Amino acid sequence: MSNHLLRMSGVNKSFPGVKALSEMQLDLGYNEVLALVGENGAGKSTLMKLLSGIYVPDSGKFEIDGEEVAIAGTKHAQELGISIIHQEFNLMQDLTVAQNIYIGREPRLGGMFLSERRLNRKAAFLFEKINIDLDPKARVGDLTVAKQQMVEIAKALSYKSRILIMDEPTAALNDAEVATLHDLIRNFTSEKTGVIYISHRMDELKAISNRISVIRDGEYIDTVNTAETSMAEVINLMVGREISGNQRPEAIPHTSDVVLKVTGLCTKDLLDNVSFELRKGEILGFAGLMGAGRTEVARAIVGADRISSGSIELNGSPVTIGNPAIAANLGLGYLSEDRKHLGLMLERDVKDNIALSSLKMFSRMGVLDNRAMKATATEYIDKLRIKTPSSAQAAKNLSGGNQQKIVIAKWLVKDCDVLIFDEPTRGIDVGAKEEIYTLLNDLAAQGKSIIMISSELPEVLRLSHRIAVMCEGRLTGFLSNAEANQANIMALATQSTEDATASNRASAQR
Amino acid sequence: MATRIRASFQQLLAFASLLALVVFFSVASENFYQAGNLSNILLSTVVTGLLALGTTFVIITGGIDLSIGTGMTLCSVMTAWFMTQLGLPMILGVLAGVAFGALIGSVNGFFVAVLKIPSFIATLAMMMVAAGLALVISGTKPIYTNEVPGFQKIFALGKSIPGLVIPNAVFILFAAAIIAGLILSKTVLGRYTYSIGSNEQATALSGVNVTKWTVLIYTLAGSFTGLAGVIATARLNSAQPAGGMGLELQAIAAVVIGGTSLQGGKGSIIGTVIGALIMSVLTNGLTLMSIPQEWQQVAVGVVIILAVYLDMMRRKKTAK
Amino acid sequence: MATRIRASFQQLLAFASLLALVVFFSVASENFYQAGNLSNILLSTVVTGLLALGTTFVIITGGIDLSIGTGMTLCSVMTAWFMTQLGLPMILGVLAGVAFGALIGSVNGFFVAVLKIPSFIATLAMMMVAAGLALVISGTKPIYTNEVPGFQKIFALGKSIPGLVIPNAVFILFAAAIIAGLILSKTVLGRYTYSIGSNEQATALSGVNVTKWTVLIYTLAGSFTGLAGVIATARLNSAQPAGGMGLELQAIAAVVIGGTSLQGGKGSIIGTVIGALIMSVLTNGLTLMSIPQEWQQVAVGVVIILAVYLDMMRRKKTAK
Amino acid sequence: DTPAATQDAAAGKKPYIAIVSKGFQHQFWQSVKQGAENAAKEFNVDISFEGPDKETNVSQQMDQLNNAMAKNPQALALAALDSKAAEGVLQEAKGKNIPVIAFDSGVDSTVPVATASTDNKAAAAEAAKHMAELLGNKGDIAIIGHSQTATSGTDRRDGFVDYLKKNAPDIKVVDIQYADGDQAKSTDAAKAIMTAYPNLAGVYGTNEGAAIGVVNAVKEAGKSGKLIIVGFDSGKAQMDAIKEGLMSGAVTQNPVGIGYETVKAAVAAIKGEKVEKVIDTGFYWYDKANIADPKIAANLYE
Ligand SMILES: Nc1ncnc2c1ncn2[C@@H]1O[C@H](COP(=O)(O)OP(=O)(O)OP(=O)(O)O)[C@@H](O)[C@H]1O
Ligand SMILES: Nc1ncnc2c1ncn2[C@@H]1O[C@H](COP(=O)(O)OP(=O)(O)OP(=O)(O)O)[C@@H](O)[C@H]1O
Ligand SMILES: [Mg+2]
Ligand SMILES: [Mg+2]
Repeated sequence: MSNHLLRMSGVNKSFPGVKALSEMQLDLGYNEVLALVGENGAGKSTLMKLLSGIYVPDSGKFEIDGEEVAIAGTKHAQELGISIIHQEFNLMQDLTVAQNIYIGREPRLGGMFLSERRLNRKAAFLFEKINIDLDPKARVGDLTVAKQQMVEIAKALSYKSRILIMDEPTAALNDAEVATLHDLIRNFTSEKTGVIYISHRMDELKAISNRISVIRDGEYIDTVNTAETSMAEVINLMVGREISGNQRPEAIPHTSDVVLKVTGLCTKDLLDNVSFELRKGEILGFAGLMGAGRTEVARAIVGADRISSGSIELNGSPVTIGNPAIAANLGLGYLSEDRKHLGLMLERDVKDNIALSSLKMFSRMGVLDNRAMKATATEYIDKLRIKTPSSAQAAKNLSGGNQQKIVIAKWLVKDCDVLIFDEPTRGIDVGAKEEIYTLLNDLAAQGKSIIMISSELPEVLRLSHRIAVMCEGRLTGFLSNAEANQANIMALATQSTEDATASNRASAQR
Repeated sequence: MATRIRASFQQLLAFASLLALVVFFSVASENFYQAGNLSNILLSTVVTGLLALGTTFVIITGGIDLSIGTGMTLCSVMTAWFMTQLGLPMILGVLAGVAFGALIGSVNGFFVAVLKIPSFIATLAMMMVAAGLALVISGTKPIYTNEVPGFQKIFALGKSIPGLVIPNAVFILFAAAIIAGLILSKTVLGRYTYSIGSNEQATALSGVNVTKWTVLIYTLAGSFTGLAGVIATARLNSAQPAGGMGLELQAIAAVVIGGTSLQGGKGSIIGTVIGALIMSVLTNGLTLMSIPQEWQQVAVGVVIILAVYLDMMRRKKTAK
Repeated sequence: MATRIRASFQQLLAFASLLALVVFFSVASENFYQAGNLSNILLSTVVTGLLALGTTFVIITGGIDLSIGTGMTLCSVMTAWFMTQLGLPMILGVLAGVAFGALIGSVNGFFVAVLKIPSFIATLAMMMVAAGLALVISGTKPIYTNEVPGFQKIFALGKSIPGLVIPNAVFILFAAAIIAGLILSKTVLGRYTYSIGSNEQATALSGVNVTKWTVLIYTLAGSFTGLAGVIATARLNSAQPAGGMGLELQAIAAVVIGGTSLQGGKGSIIGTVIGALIMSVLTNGLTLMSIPQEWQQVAVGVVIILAVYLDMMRRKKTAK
Repeated sequence: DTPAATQDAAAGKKPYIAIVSKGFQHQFWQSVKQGAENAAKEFNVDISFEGPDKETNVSQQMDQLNNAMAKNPQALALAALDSKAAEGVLQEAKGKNIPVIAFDSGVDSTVPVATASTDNKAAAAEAAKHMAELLGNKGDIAIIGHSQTATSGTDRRDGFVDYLKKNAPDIKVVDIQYADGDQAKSTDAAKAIMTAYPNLAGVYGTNEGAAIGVVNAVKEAGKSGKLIIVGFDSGKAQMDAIKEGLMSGAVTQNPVGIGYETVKAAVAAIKGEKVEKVIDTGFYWYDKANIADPKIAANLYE
């Protein structure tokens, strides 16, 4: 028997105008978690799509247990024991969680008939076994991004596969969920199985992987043993340069003007009396567990969702924001956490996506200035180091991280006074993250105000002047950067209603 | 559980729309709420209803089927042709008619799933081809089936349940609806119908043979078209080779009024049945009120908008 | 640059389809390739072509407009009514006709964008309402405009360019196509048309007032319907209050043959013009070949499938 | 000889006559076509026969007219949906010396050299006359029309209604609904009217589809024999209904004759012979009593 579960070599793959992989190689051992890292657009997802039968390689050799295989399609890959969690969701929004997980493998009552009861029981059993909190009967479309990610994970684990590929499974998860996922992975790995794990979150590589393979610009760089290597070295291999910076920002002086004042914001579903102020030049971080309502706050402020009560003041004067267009006119921009559904026009080119919010800027009397649009797009492609053959490439052909950069560029082009970034670095590599942090800092320094929602606590701590913490639709506290740390943020983020009412009662009695 | 309750509540409310119309017309015209007239309404629902059943599947996959109107006409011609020219016994003729519908559906499915032609355009082309073939095969003449003993009685106008004025065609519609409902909610085919409509790519990536199932779904839909053709032939005791065009829009309207989303992924058979009934109650009621026909068209248009809008408002409320 | 070349290559190939048909019919019928007949073809393209122009916008937003056929009829009736009953001078009558089309479009837009009713169902309802109103307003009789001096000549059959047998209506179509093309490719409205079709939610969250722009897009589309109504009136020197139903499917077929995707987000005006020409060349050529009419229908259906399929194959190749 | 005919003789081809009718899908038009083809064979000419999908589709007919002209016919035969709309093409034909023959309800223009037609209004009045007789000049009746805009539809309605107004004022037309000549739609409409007016004494259907729809409605409602039904055109189902006594009778035109006479006149015109300005192809009332009469039977089609 071979000592490699999976081995590939000499893999090439080109797209029109892009050589995504050249002479790529990789090997995965038994009972191993192999981390695969690289900058945005390095070719990680492409490699995994070759492995799971979605793309056909131009050339290359694939071996499983030392035997050469030619992967003929997704179904064949499944039969070979390969299952994959894609970087982008592949879920049926209208079906339930259980229906999604067992699509194509439904328990039947003989012949064509389905047994919904057995299906739900099977799913419930699976969730119990892998210790995930999901309702088998919930409609997937009603779930948050994080819960949907959990569905994807459960689905991948439900296959009795030997090679599990996870393409940025944690991009939408917070630390607690990441820990759960790591437990799942540890339970999964055995003498017969292995995991390929793609992530841009360097901190978790240490925790989960045995070895780390680094690729850059479609080429294989090196594989290192995790235990023997520092993250700085990995990053160096990845981006080919040092990444500096771990400074934490100072608080913004209280004398700075209040730009945005939100008072008593409530929504029918979740938000309960959310009030806060945002000062000029301030970066206000929003922390909280999945489903705490941070996204909902953002959507309510820009008018994407209806509010049931509460008021918003902009620069001291009350405003009514019925839809995001009004918000944008008032200089209030919102970058959504779900780039595929709510952020990008996948079929349109990079230029159109970047210019979408600012067409007024690029037009005179309704007539567009395409040249100016192109110039601006090119400028941001350089500035954010977006990896694309040209500004005329369709957004869908870009790697996930580069797509995210387009969405960010869109809001940087539009000159807003208040920007709400919801998970802005989702899927962005460490190097580019630093660049985006610098950009955000620059914006704040120019006097723009920023709300930054992030599930990565280090990121929140790294950037925010002040941190607002939410739990179950309520704001449970504010921390200045100086006083904030992971522990006290988590404490506030888990202060559920009972605790709060208890403490309220206590304070009322006092 | 919660979703199931919510779903049936919604249908209850669509049903309320229908009831509201019934009450309105009962008040507006004394002749409306009478056994004979209600049976008329049911009978006039049968063909559109059957077409709507089939197309519900197609619409839930996110597709559309414009070929059902003239496809029904072609099936009607074929049924009559099988029985009279080919001399098939009645029951075989009926089966052949249904099978021919399935064939039309499978060709549609082939275009959509294998050749990846958008369903709108594939079925639009089929609409034209079917209209032409119906005329070609019949020699542009009606084909009469009154020589086929019992055909009209068994498949359309006979009243099998003593004491009830409801003709057999209506029972066939309801039986077909029940079967369609079971297929949609209880079988693998039904599940994949929803799944493909929700996210075709994801379904394919999950290892479901989307091409095969899409062809099957269109084939199933086509067999309802075939059945509609059979019933239409039996009712008129003849196949009328011209016409049928326009029926597809009525059927689609019924499906959408019944709450099935044209985006795909959502829908139900009971909704479609209610939608079809709303359409025929409307036509019948307005005629009973002697509203001039040009105003009837206006009224139907307005009611369609209203029905769909109210349905949407309710959904929003119940979804909250 | 590369994409631009690729895009024009695609259109070149769609154009090649058209040329292939022209060559085929020229060989098959000596009467085909003659100035007079080519001018007939162009003239018979005008109304469908204008309708297709407007609906291209709607389809690129991911919507559909079924109301253009009978909507055109209603606009025709209104134009004639404005000129003869209201006594408006010709040019005002024409403008009022176009404006009425815009009004129909804006109502569609309101239903779709404000009330969020699926465009298929909103415009299906409008289709019925318009058909009814055209009959109501005209009293079910044609309204003749031969008392309006110069109307037919200027807006339809006059030949303004000496030596050319091409009637004015054709020039109006081409002028409208150029304007539509410019709007689609060079203006903010055009860009939002694509954006909304690509991802409506993302467009809205990008701070674009999707509701407003959708209404505007439908209004623009409606004004092409209005113009089509005006030209139809001028050509026949009368408004024919019945009919128009079915034209919408022809127009949509032209748009899709021209490479515009019903999923939204993609499409071009030049494609639509070529698509419309393919449809009318086909009808004309088959008639000249004296193919029986029922077979013509079959042939048109087959050609639609072929044209769309070949177009898709080419796209795939050029995309590779 | 007309110039067109000379050209043709030189080319050594059969003369070609383009026929543009009001429809092609329905039995009536197919019978006209049949008659035209019979004549074409007899006189050794080529013909083409075309009509719009629906009798409301005026612009489609205009395109067909243009296409017909593009084929350089030696003669043109036309049943115009709208005479005024067709005037331009008629003038073009006149300019090119192509003789025009009008048929069916005729063409309201000076261009046609002959018209082979039936007077729809007079034919409808004949139906009304029989209806009035059968009802004893009183009672409520309804009409199922096939079109509220096409002239064949409006003439058959108006001729009927006008006759009753003048000659049987006690017969009241309580409702008129239109069902595009579609049998199923006509059936549903007739049933609804019968429900709304339980005392209805008679129904008139203005074409084959409408008449059969009425017959179906009466059958389905179990009111066979309780209503007087008169119809228009023929067709197997209608003839059966008349034989069985379900229907009192119907008026038939002579579609085969129309087609035949049209081509015959066109051939004469091409040859430069004199043609009669008006060729009345006539109409007949037929009922159970005279349906087998050879003179009548010749005008009926199955
Ligand atoms: N379908 C496609 N057509 C054209 N180019 C593509 C396509 N898919 C990927 N690419 C290109 O291939 C390169 C590698 O992309 P890939 O998605 O594999 O990157 P990645 O390493 O997963 O990046 P990220 O970390 O951003 O997810 C990128 O330059 C991308 O633009
Ligand atoms: N489309 C939806 N339909 C129904 N409920 C939803 C929807 N989106 C979110 N929710 C619910 O709203 C609540 C708040 O979700 P929200 O996305 O605002 O949380 P968040 O703090 O941003 O967390 P996340 O990290 O998941 O983005 C959750 O309980 C979730 O279940
Ligand atoms: Mg990736
Ligand atoms: Mg969120």
